[in-house]
Amino acid sequence: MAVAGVTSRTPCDGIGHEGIRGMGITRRQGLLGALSFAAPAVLPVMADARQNGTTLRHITGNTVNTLDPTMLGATHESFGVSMNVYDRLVTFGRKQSGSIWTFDPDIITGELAERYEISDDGCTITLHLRPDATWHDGTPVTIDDVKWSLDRGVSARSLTAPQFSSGSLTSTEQFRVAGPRTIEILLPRPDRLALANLAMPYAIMINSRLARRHATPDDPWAQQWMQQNTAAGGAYRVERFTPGVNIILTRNDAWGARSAGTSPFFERVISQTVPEATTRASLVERGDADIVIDLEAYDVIAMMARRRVRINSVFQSNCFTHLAFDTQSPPFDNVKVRQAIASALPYQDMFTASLFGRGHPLFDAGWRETPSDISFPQALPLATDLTLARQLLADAGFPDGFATTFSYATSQATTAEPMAALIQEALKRIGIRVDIRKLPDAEFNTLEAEKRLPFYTDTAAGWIQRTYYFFYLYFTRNQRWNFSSWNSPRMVDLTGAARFETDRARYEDACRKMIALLADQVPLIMLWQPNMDAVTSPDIDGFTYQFHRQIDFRSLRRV
Amino acid sequence: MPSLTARWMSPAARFFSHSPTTGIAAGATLMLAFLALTAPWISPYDPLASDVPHALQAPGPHHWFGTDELGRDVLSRVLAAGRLDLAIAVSAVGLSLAAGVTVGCFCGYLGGRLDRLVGRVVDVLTAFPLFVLAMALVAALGNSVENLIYATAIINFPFYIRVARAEVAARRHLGWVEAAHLSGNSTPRIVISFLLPNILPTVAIQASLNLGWAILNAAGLSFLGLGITVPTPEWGVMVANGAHFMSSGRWWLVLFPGSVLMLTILCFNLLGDGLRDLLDPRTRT
Amino acid sequence: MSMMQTFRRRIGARALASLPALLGVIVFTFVLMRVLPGDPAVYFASGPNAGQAEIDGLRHKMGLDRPMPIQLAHYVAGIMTGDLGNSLTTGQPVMHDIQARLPASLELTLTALGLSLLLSLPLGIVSAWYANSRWDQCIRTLCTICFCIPPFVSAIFLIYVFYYIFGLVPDPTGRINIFTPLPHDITGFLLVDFLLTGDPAGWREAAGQLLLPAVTMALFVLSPLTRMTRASLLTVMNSDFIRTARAMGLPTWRIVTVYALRNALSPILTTIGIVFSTMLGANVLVEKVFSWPGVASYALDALVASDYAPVQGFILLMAILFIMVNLLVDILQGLVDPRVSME
Amino acid sequence: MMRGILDIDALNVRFTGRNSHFDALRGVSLSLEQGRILGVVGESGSGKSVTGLSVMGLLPQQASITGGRIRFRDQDITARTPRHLRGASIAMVFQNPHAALNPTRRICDQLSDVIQAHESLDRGAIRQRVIHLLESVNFPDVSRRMGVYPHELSGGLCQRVMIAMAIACSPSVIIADEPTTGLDVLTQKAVMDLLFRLSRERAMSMMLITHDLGLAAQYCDSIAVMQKGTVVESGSPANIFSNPQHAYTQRLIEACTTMHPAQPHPAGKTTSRKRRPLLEVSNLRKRYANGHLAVDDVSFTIAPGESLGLIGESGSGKSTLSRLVGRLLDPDDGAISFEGRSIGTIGAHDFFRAEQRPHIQLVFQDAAGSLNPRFTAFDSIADPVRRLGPARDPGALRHHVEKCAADVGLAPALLDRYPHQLSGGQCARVGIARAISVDPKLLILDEPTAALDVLAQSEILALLERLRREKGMSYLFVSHDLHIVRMICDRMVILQNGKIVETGNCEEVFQNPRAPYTAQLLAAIPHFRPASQEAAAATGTEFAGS
Repeated sequence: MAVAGVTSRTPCDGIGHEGIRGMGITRRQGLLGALSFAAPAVLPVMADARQNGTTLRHITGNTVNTLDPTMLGATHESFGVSMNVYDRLVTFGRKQSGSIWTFDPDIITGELAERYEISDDGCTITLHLRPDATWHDGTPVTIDDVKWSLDRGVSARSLTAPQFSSGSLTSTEQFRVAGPRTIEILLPRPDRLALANLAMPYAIMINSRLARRHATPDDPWAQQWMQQNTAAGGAYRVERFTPGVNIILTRNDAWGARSAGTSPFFERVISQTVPEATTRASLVERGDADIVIDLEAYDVIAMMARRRVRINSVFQSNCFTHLAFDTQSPPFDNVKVRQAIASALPYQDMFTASLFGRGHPLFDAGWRETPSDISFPQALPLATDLTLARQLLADAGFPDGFATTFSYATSQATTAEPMAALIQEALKRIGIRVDIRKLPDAEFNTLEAEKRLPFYTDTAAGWIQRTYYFFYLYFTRNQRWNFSSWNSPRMVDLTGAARFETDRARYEDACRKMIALLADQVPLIMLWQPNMDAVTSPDIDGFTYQFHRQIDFRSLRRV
Repeated sequence: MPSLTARWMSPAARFFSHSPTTGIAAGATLMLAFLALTAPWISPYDPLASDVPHALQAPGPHHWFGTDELGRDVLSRVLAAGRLDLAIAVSAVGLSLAAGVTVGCFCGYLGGRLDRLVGRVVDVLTAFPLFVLAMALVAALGNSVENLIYATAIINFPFYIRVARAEVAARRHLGWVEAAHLSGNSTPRIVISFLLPNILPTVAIQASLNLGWAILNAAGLSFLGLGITVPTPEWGVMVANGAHFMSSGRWWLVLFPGSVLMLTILCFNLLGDGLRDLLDPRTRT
Repeated sequence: MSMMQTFRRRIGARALASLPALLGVIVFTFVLMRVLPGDPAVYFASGPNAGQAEIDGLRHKMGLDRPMPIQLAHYVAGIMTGDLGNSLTTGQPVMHDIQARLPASLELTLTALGLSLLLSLPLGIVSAWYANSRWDQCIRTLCTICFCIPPFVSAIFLIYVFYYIFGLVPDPTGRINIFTPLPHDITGFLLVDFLLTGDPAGWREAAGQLLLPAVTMALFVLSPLTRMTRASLLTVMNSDFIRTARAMGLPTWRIVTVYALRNALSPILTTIGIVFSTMLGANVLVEKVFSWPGVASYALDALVASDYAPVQGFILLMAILFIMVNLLVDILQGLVDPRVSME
Repeated sequence: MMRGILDIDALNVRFTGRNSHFDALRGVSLSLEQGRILGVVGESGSGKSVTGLSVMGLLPQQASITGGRIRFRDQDITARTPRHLRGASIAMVFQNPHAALNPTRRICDQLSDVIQAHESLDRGAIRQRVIHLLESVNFPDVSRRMGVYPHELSGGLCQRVMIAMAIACSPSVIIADEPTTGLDVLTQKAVMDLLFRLSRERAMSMMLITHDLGLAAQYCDSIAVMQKGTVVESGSPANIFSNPQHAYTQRLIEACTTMHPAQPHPAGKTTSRKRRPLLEVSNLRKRYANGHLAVDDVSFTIAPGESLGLIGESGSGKSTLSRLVGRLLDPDDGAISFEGRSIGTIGAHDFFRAEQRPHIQLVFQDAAGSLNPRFTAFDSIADPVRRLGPARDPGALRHHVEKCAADVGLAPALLDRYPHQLSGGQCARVGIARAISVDPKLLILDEPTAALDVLAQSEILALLERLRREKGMSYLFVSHDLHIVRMICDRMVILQNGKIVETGNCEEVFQNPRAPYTAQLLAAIPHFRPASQEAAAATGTEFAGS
């Protein structure tokens, strides 16, 4: 079985990793540093008596803005909540490396579906529902609900339809009820992304009878109603939802009781918005919060030294931070200019200054011509060589350099600012004058989408780690996620060939060529994969890094 | 009765002697201005030069104020930032002062329909929550130094109109203004060479208080990520960024720029108070 | 009474006179939001495969494809019917969001103002009574220093010391501990609602949460209020009628309270009005740091996201509040100073 | 020295600045006897008010008593005047009654406050006392108007309330500090008569502080003349007038007799009404935006070289009229013609370029306030020359300005000073020099001496008289003081509520006033006659009643 991963940036943002973080203030603030020395000594003063063992308090800088993850503009956090509140037909497995759990992109198991089969020609996926699944209101899940949910995905004006199309799921005819608990998904071609798409946050299964009661002629798919209400059957139900402030979830015991189910540990989950990163750090360190996943690197380092919390660090394997060029306009349409810049950057300094080394570098690879494996993102052979850089720049026809701008979004300032300063300084050495622009997120996203930024940094995350798909999404076609607007016929050929290639060796060969081409042409410079640092109370166990980079409360437990 | 004593002292002597705080503030302001002007020559290092291997060093003999996360010398950056911050404050306040006072003077003097119209516009401007307006303006114009100046100037503008208008309206029926008419002065001339010099001291108080406020405003915007872009050193940005490193004990990154920022605002405020005292010893505030 | 009538007419005239200002605010805000860079449709439709169709769809839904004057007309018409549009960041009608969040901002601002007045009035009186003494110098310097600390710095510092180090106050995560049951929503002001529902524990809880943010804001406005109290009192105390009162042998406390303070109140009231309006707008920073679910942080989030409707709604709300506060100040001025109502 | 009810003995008061000090009083000794009225006379800054404040213990912070003693009855109150004495035993009446009353408190409450501060009475008794007090100061319609606020009352009524407060607790001493300053002529007299009557009726001692020697002579039993912080002379009014010892007193008396002549002043006047009028004002009307009709159908003419006096109390419209004629205000109706040409139609804002501008100049009431604080005396005088006069090079300009200064008796050394460095009289001279620097044909004088001390006043009047003779200017002389007008003017116009009530030759009006209002004004003039003073003091009846 070959499954192609749909990679996805979260819909709401152009910044991937950060989500709509621009709204949050992500800076650690403080005044008298001297006092900070005294802090650890007097730290555990107050324990919150009200916090009991089966309630989880989650703190985040961002907000849940809708309960319907398919809504245009849904935030990152909304996906996180929907993963816990709704069921999808299938889900990814998880694996453990050391003490850290991560999702396993190679294993897809049933969630609301008990099991699934893929036909030999790869064109039919048959899914069988769990017999004892119920919705939150206690009514049984029917196959009509599933059909309606899938139809809604391809029909309603939402984020689901474009997502589904990448898995060749485009029309309602493709979803066929084949029995009281069986549905067939018919594909025109054996698309490696189809099944994985059904594990995405967009592929929620909806209590159609409940939802349809709130549908109107203008809004046949009850999209309006579902923003504030749920028609779900997942592990948690929404107890209280105050947009922008908090959301409280309670455990759905029926979910754990169904066949082969395991009940989540926490009876109640409180997810609260605290925009100030400093406060989030203080809360978790003082034991007032159980889990935080969006802290700044310097806070994490300070916390590591104090050893009062448990820090689950894992580099985000499906994510990369990069420098993108506008390859359609001068001077960056000239490959030598891009190569020159790639040779001039102080990668290690940038990595140290931006992330304090908390991540996985994607520069200084050992290979020169061909990568040894096809995992992606992987380190590329980029290294600092000023002589070479000057030579390349001269060859490109810019012996005296040129002037350009370097942009980043406000929400990324903490990591992008040191990087920008170093880039400006480094490029000045080879004669390129860089003007730094910090743009509000909305403006940055607009300019990025309209391909009007000559040189900028951003972070991208794909929901499924498939080498082919990363190249297909990020380096081909004139679309939003081709950050560099790169138009390389060779890359188009390679990805086109790889998409439906079933022979493993030939697929891997194509992937190697794509990686080598990227390393040579540098339409964008991949820098590193930042860490996710999930900071929890010492007694919280079971944190799993998920492809959607939010918390799966179902796997957490207090020990 | 205070006028009795007032008459016995020269204004300058009173200025420096009526309160030692004013004298100190004046001295400190001059010192700050001097440091800002000579910053490029007295800075020990290039404020923009990074030295990542020597990042985050505590204050010591080589770097008196320590180094930041890119290994830049904090002292040099504080000095360079002072230059920029004072320039921002002075030009923003200068701009709004020039424009506001001109408009305010003519409105106050002429009165009538124009005055009412301008009064309305001022009402509209002051009905805005100022900080949010500044945020919106910087967001709309883009966060460059010039735009920060424009935004600060625009939100200060109505206050100068108000002050100038009130001051002029209070004087327009005074004998010497009527006398100026009798002497054959045209209206613009009366406004510019008679009224303007007389209301300037009052405006100067407002300006000196505003200078501090402008710097505070820039710092607040920087905190929200709408301030000056890196790597240009600016106090507000330095405080906001430096605060990151507090929890890990890198206090020098926030302490030095923070103290200088506060000190500067304090000086401007004390100076404004001093000016006010000088002009009206009865209503010191 | 005819005096009451003139009074009422005055208020009516003031309210009427502020209408053009209100209209100006609406138009100005509308235009300002439209010149903001960043296309909200692009921002919100930036899904993985969201193409031009999705962007255009959203743009149409938001009415951004129509000409500006028509958009403005729609907007104004909406305001008339109490419709301020929908927020894209929270997915709620702006009116609903503001209704939900305004009490939080008002409660914080009013508490801060109250705290500040509790401090600044006595300080100002002491300062004026012992003008130019060492006490006076100390108070003035202290106030000036408070004014010089950016509120975000003092907020973080207060949290650091009182929450992180000493744990004296509850965690700075909003209006109430998440585990405390909320009172029935009567006024939206937690302190009031807890009182009405007779829940002293809840009241203490809410007051504890309110303390630090209120103190942060109170410190920031301490300076203007104290200064104005001092200046105004000083002016009054130098005036002839205070000398008369002293010459007539009136007791000191009576001179301070009945004669001096009452007459000094007028400029102090004006300052309170200005300070209140400023606080409502300037508490963006404080609300942000304390995760306070108020309108200012709401507007900031929306601004960064180019979400027009909430920002417009917020500014409109501020303008209305500003006008109302001015009216209130006017009324109070008339009450404290009989000369005002006679104009 | 005789022991009186209040004795001030060799009192020294010093004002201390940070780097300087100034002795306001140097060895002042005064004695106030039971039931008598002591006049303390002197120019502003002579220390007479400081003396009063010292007694009350109300000296400003920066002032302190550095020597001497104040004794009330047998009690030494030098260091501090106990609160139970203030108001109860020694009361004070201040100038400017509007400012001296609490604007936000009803007058009955203010009176109650005073009574409450010293006596424990129940509400009803206090109310009774308040009503009684107000009645005794002839406050009209007491029961209805006792609840009003000070701003709803005229200055005269406010001063009555002030006096009622002063006598509320039946003090034995009243210190009246310039009680009539800022009041109209008619009110002035009424207030002084009231104080005099109360003092006599209640056998209160009174210290009357005034700059007006004539006033003091009229009402006081004895007079002390102060100059620069010392008492230069004291005695009975008759003695002082008949036999002044000190040079300063002599000058005061001289000025006083000029100002209050028993006989018509034989000023050399030239009445020339043969030629066509220089200025002709007809049916002038001006209504302000607030609806107040300030000038109502006023017509008069001024012949070349003639001096016309414009008399009226404050609010009678005389200042408005002078500004209309001076083309600083636009009339609503009526015509102004100058040398036969209409100038009323030229807008005030455009009149600066009219050819008549140099010919019509104005001298303002508040001499110091009419000078730009940022201009030196030289600049002030030179400004109209630069704008209106023929072009002159700097040397010629300097020469011209110095000549104007010499004309008004201003020393050339003073030309480089700023207004705050000049005395009131000097400021007035600069103001006059500025007006005459462009050789106007018509000079409008808007109470040019109202803000000046007696001595300066008489000097300025003499100067104006001389200038008119020398330069042949016409005067429109605005004043509330009949005597001054009589000295300067040929004819006078009497204005009441914006309307002319009487016009005529000065002497005729004086001898035979036709309008009752004019007669009232004439009666209110402080009529100082040293000879008759003794009799008045002895009987104490002549001035009783108001």
